[in-house]
Amino acid sequence: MPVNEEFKPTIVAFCCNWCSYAGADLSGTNRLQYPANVKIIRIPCSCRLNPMFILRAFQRGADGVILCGCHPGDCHYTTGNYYARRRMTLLFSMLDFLGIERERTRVEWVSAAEGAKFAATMNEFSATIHKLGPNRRLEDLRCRKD
Amino acid sequence: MQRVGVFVCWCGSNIAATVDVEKVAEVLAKEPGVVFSTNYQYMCSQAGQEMIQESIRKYNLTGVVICSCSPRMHENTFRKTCEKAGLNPYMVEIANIREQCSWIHKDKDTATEKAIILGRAAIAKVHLNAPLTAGTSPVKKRALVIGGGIAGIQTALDIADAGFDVDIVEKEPTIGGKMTQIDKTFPTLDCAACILTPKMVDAAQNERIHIYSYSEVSSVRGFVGNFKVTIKKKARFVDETKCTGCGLCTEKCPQKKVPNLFNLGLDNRRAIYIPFAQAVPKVATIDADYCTMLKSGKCGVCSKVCTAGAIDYQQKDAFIEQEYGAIVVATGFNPIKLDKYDEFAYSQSPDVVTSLEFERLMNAAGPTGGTLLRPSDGQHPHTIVFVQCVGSRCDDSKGKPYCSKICCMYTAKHAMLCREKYPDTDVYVFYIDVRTPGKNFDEFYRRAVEEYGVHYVKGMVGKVVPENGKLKVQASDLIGNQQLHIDADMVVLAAAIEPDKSARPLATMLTASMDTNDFFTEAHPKLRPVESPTAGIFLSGACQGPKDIPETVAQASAAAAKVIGLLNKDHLICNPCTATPDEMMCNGCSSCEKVCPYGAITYIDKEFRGPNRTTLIRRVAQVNPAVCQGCGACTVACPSGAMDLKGFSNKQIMAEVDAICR
Amino acid sequence: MIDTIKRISGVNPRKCMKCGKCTASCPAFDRMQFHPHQFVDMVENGRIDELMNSEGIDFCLSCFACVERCPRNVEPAKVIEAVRLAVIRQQGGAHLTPDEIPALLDDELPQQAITAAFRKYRK
Amino acid sequence: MQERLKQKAIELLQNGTADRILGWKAGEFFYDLTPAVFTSKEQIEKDFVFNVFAGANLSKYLIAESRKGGKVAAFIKPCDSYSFQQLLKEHRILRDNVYVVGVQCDGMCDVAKLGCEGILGVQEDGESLTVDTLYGKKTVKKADAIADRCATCKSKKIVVFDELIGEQGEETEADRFGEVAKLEAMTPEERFDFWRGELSRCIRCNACRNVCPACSCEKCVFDNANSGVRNKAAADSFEENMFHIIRAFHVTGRCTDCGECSRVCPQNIPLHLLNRKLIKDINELYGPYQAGADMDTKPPLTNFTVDDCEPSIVHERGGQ
Amino acid sequence: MTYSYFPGCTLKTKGKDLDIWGRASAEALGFTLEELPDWQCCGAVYPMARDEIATKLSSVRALMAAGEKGQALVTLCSACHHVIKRVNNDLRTDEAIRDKVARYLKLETPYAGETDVLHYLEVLRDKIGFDKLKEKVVNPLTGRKIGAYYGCMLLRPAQEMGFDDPENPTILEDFIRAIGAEPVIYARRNECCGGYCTIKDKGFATKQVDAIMDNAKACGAEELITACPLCLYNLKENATEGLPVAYFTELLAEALGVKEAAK
Repeated sequence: MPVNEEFKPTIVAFCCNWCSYAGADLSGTNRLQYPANVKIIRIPCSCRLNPMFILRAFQRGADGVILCGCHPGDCHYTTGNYYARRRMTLLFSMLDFLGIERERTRVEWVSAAEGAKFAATMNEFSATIHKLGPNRRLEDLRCRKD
Repeated sequence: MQRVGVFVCWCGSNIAATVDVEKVAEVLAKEPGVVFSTNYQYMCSQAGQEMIQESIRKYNLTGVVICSCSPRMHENTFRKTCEKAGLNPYMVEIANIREQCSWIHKDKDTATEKAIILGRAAIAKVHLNAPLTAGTSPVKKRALVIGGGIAGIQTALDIADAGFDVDIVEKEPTIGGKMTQIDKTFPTLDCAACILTPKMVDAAQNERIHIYSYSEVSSVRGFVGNFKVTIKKKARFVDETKCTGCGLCTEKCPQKKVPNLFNLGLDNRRAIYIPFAQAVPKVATIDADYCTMLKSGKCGVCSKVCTAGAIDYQQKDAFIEQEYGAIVVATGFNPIKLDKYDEFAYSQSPDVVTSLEFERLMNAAGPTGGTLLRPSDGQHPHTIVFVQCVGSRCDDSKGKPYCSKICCMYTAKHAMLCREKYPDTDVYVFYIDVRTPGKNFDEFYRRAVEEYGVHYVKGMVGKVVPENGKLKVQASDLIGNQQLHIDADMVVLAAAIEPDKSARPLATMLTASMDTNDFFTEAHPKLRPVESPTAGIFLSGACQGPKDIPETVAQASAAAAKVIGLLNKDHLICNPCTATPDEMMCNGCSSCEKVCPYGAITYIDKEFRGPNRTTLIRRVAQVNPAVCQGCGACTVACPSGAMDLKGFSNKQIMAEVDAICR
Repeated sequence: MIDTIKRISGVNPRKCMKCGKCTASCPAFDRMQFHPHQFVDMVENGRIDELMNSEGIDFCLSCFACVERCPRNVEPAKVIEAVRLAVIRQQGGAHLTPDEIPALLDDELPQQAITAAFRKYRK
Repeated sequence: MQERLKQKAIELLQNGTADRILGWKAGEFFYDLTPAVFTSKEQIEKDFVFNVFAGANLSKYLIAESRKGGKVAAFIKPCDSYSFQQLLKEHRILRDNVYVVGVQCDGMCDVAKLGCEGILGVQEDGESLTVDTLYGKKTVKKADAIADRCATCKSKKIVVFDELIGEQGEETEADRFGEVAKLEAMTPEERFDFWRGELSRCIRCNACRNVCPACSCEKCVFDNANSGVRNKAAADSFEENMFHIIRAFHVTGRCTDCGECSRVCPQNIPLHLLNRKLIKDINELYGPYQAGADMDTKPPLTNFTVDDCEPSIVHERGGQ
Repeated sequence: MTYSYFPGCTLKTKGKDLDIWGRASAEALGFTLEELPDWQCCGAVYPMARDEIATKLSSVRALMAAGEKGQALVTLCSACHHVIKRVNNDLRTDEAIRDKVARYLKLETPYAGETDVLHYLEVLRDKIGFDKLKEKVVNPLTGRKIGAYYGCMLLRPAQEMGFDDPENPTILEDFIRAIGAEPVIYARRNECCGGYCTIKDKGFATKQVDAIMDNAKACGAEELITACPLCLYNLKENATEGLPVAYFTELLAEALGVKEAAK
């Protein structure tokens, strides 16, 4: 990537349908801004997020992936986010273990009432990814380029 | 390959002002499989919908992508539109280019570019959509109402009236709620008990209504039409079926020093009690915290005097399982605690009271028999100061951010009643704003000022100093630009109201969402005000937000109407986006079963053909689509990827990922 | 000037809901021409000059009753302090000179009072 | 030991306990033992082998063998028994059709650690090994040749069996996580370089997957057109990582840490470290859990507590 | 336990009784107040303006000096406590102020409010415990009806001071109970005494003090205690007909028997 070209990270936000997608809608309704490079994919519940989807996103060029779901205890399906929480913890830990920047992945609980939190989270996450620069390591892991 | 039609909505200027809708339609037209792409001012309008339908017929569309507002707004609208044109409703995908694009971006190029990507993702997904047909599930024709205040009672009566069985679960020993403690109601000044107690009796006598008093909901499973609820009947140490409500025990009990919570601790009752004369059910309850028999095993007076033999010291909490088609939440409100606002000296002087305490002091059944007397010395007060907005309308760090809505009116009522009954009293009301929207409300307030001579002062009280039997009130009069110093006999605080503490754990059980103040959120603030976003959960009364009695009753009946509409159906259309296992790949490992919150997954041993005419018996998962709610937990728990979710399949989500990251 | 006041005070006057609890709490009410809620309102509406020239802006006792009791967390005391500072900085307008001090002192007066007086009344 | 096993195998066939025996026979090289099914006394006498190179985990084969009708007897070492029980827990093996002969194990050897070339044969002789090479005989201490995974063996206990040959063992106190901890202590850059060095050697032979008892899906996601990650051979570098990451994640909470993946890797990639990292995390974050140790404990990924740590712990727990 | 101690200007001169008996009692209670070397006056008034940096520096120096010793900073004078606690809070929460201070003081690592600021009373309540204090009392002040006068500085703004409930504080009452006397609760104990105006407008100060005294008397107080030299001066000098006023440390020393021993 040429240094002079402005880096526009690609960020995929998986949002559960009941809380976080509604929270994202609310931040829109309240006209709270966050960067356009955040694109939301609606899933029924945070527990629907297969780790493979995250890897796929990185494979296809995402620079950051964030999962937003209902707050623990408030899952529309009662327990989904608890499973998601464990799964994501272990996945993030493993990516960290492989030397992938741990800031590239994140989980945030956003309720349907937290439009402001959604926007703030996305601004913050986007800034973090911007600081990290493009995601290279996952791609570089195998091929020695030096 | 699907034949996809793309419809880009302007939403007037809501989208079109920041997204170049024409360009979006143009670019998306070039996506693979797109045979038609257009834009229009209001896709959700009659004309817009007709345009979609025409295009489906004309271009033989097999998939439709609508770039518009959030799917939470109009996904159903557009699904129905397409269904009428012969397209399976699940062949429709929405790209959310309003809430998640035009409304959050200012730069038109950026927003347009993003809208195109969101459109692409939807197109990529719709290519992998499959027509889905919803199944049905039966509806249990019984409703549960949680909370037996005026809201719960009204809802239950209306539902029962329509011919359905209703259970009311009330945590107190009697139904009636806060309204039982209120003396008179605004703006008519009729007696609260006179209009409430007949309704309580109606509820008790209605053969379709069953009241679980002194009970709580302890667990909720299931889903709309098929809730399975466990109700905990707390031990009241009195056999309800035997107790006649004669009240002898409540007179003979030697433990006399129990704060009477019905009168907010302004007087005492016995350890065995009936909250008030018109209680429903009129059954005694033993307060285990104070009963000497329960605490030390010595006494037993109530048991001796009870001719019905109703006292049962061995009684234990009982658990009842019941099935319901719908659940109504009517958990109501409470005034907040005032220890954070001691500039008003609430904890320092008994003559500083809350408005609800003032109701009891005015009430004929209250601690003073209806004569207004100061709690400190039993003297008749001559100067009374009312303070509005105590803990309401605050910065988050200082109290509740919302207006409690009912205080302006009940304070006008209190002030008016004081002046009417005791013309020798001086009454001051310190207000920030007087808020009286409602039928005959402002007229009522004006009467308090004009006819009854209540001193309304625009300003606030800063400090109350109890001294020599007086309450020295220091306040501002903003219109008169002066600081007032009033020697008052009583100060009445209009405490903010907040949702009952039982609401939060209940919301978790019901998976019904709440706002940051613990009020239940409605499915739509304007169009679906009595439904929770969780299907089958309805909201009645102040659990949804501060409300006065007429509004509560109106909402209670509205919730009942919604419940009746639901219970009238024999079957509910299920969500067709359910999990579905690929039997060929299923390992039968039980991982999916373990994470399913609905018990929708079972296993069967199934015979499969192997190579060379052999057969193989394998254990494979089965999903009951009527029970599956489509969360997708199983799909990720499945190690082999045999489990997939219709409507949100692995391939569909990955196609969206690919389109976004492209 | 409005912006200066807002900046150095860190107060957003728009948070005020005009309840008057600050003024109701103020012990120095009688000594001030304008009262705490008016300070907030006048800053919001640009009546800074009037404020700066008013009686008693140096009389705020910094007791923080208005700050503590404001339901909206507006912190009127900070506005008053900012206006007072603006006066001192702009006009060099000290309310107290060292010459005046000895006349005011008695034997028991704590140093604190003098230090405070200097801090509050001059620059 | 080999003779006792042979005798037992013959006995089980003859007394009708089983009609097939799952054991080992020599592969291409004598130290390259591979699983084999025997149906007759003659076959057993001729081919059955058991020695310090019988590392192969037989449990996975029982998924298919237990469904073939009739009864199969299998020799199961302690670490195999964990895999066996894990597969039972997942309803993969039909227990009724298997007769399990637990075999005491004192650790298997790694031929590379003998430090000899031109090896013709090895004799086990108590605590030492006599290696017969092209260049003569040599004696090696068994302890020096023990395979890495056996040096940090988690348990000598056979958790499920119908009968035992040798002694029942106990869970050990061995520290399996030393290497993982060493990696954890590195900076992300160092870890990244480490893994880049290791994973860049992968040739995608699928040996790790094929040998893994947890990787026993009816159809592997990498072979499944609908999974979205199907690939026979890696099309790009990224898919290579995906393969190992996804594989490690798929076996999370199910991997018994038998170490077969690393044993069979022709490129000597320490794949087991990925699994061990996850096991370590699970133990630390959700309480000790050993896959296959029992039939009842809920696997960590299909379980939760309401006060589980948040994923942000990965950022917060510090370290490098 | 040893704490860094910031006496402040007044405690070295007019407010000696607050200081002397505070230190003596500390020894009796088993903690040491180690006076900061070269402390400078805190300024007596907290500079509220966000662009006032220089006036905050002396507090920062004191805070850093305590921090270097790894000790919490204890104060006795209400005004010092108020100023230092709030400056510390500024440095903890306001990045702009933190950076400016670092530039003024040429700090390599900015000071970010790491030092704990404790009032002497907080040490008694949270570190020693009033129960423990009660055990050490040798001359319980039985039968004395004492009103606590809090004033403004200790309590407000509560969000920053975190000292006690600003409208219904109990720490001094608990203290009074611990030394064996009977606390008298009166509403004006947290109302301003007008001390800052005592130089400018004696009449005003008198009006404030009289209201406080009247309220305390009406509620049955026979004497008052305070932690603020200026309040003490004001309550004593400007009251029309006042109650006796003492520093709380004086009574503490009396109850602990320290005062007697000193005689």
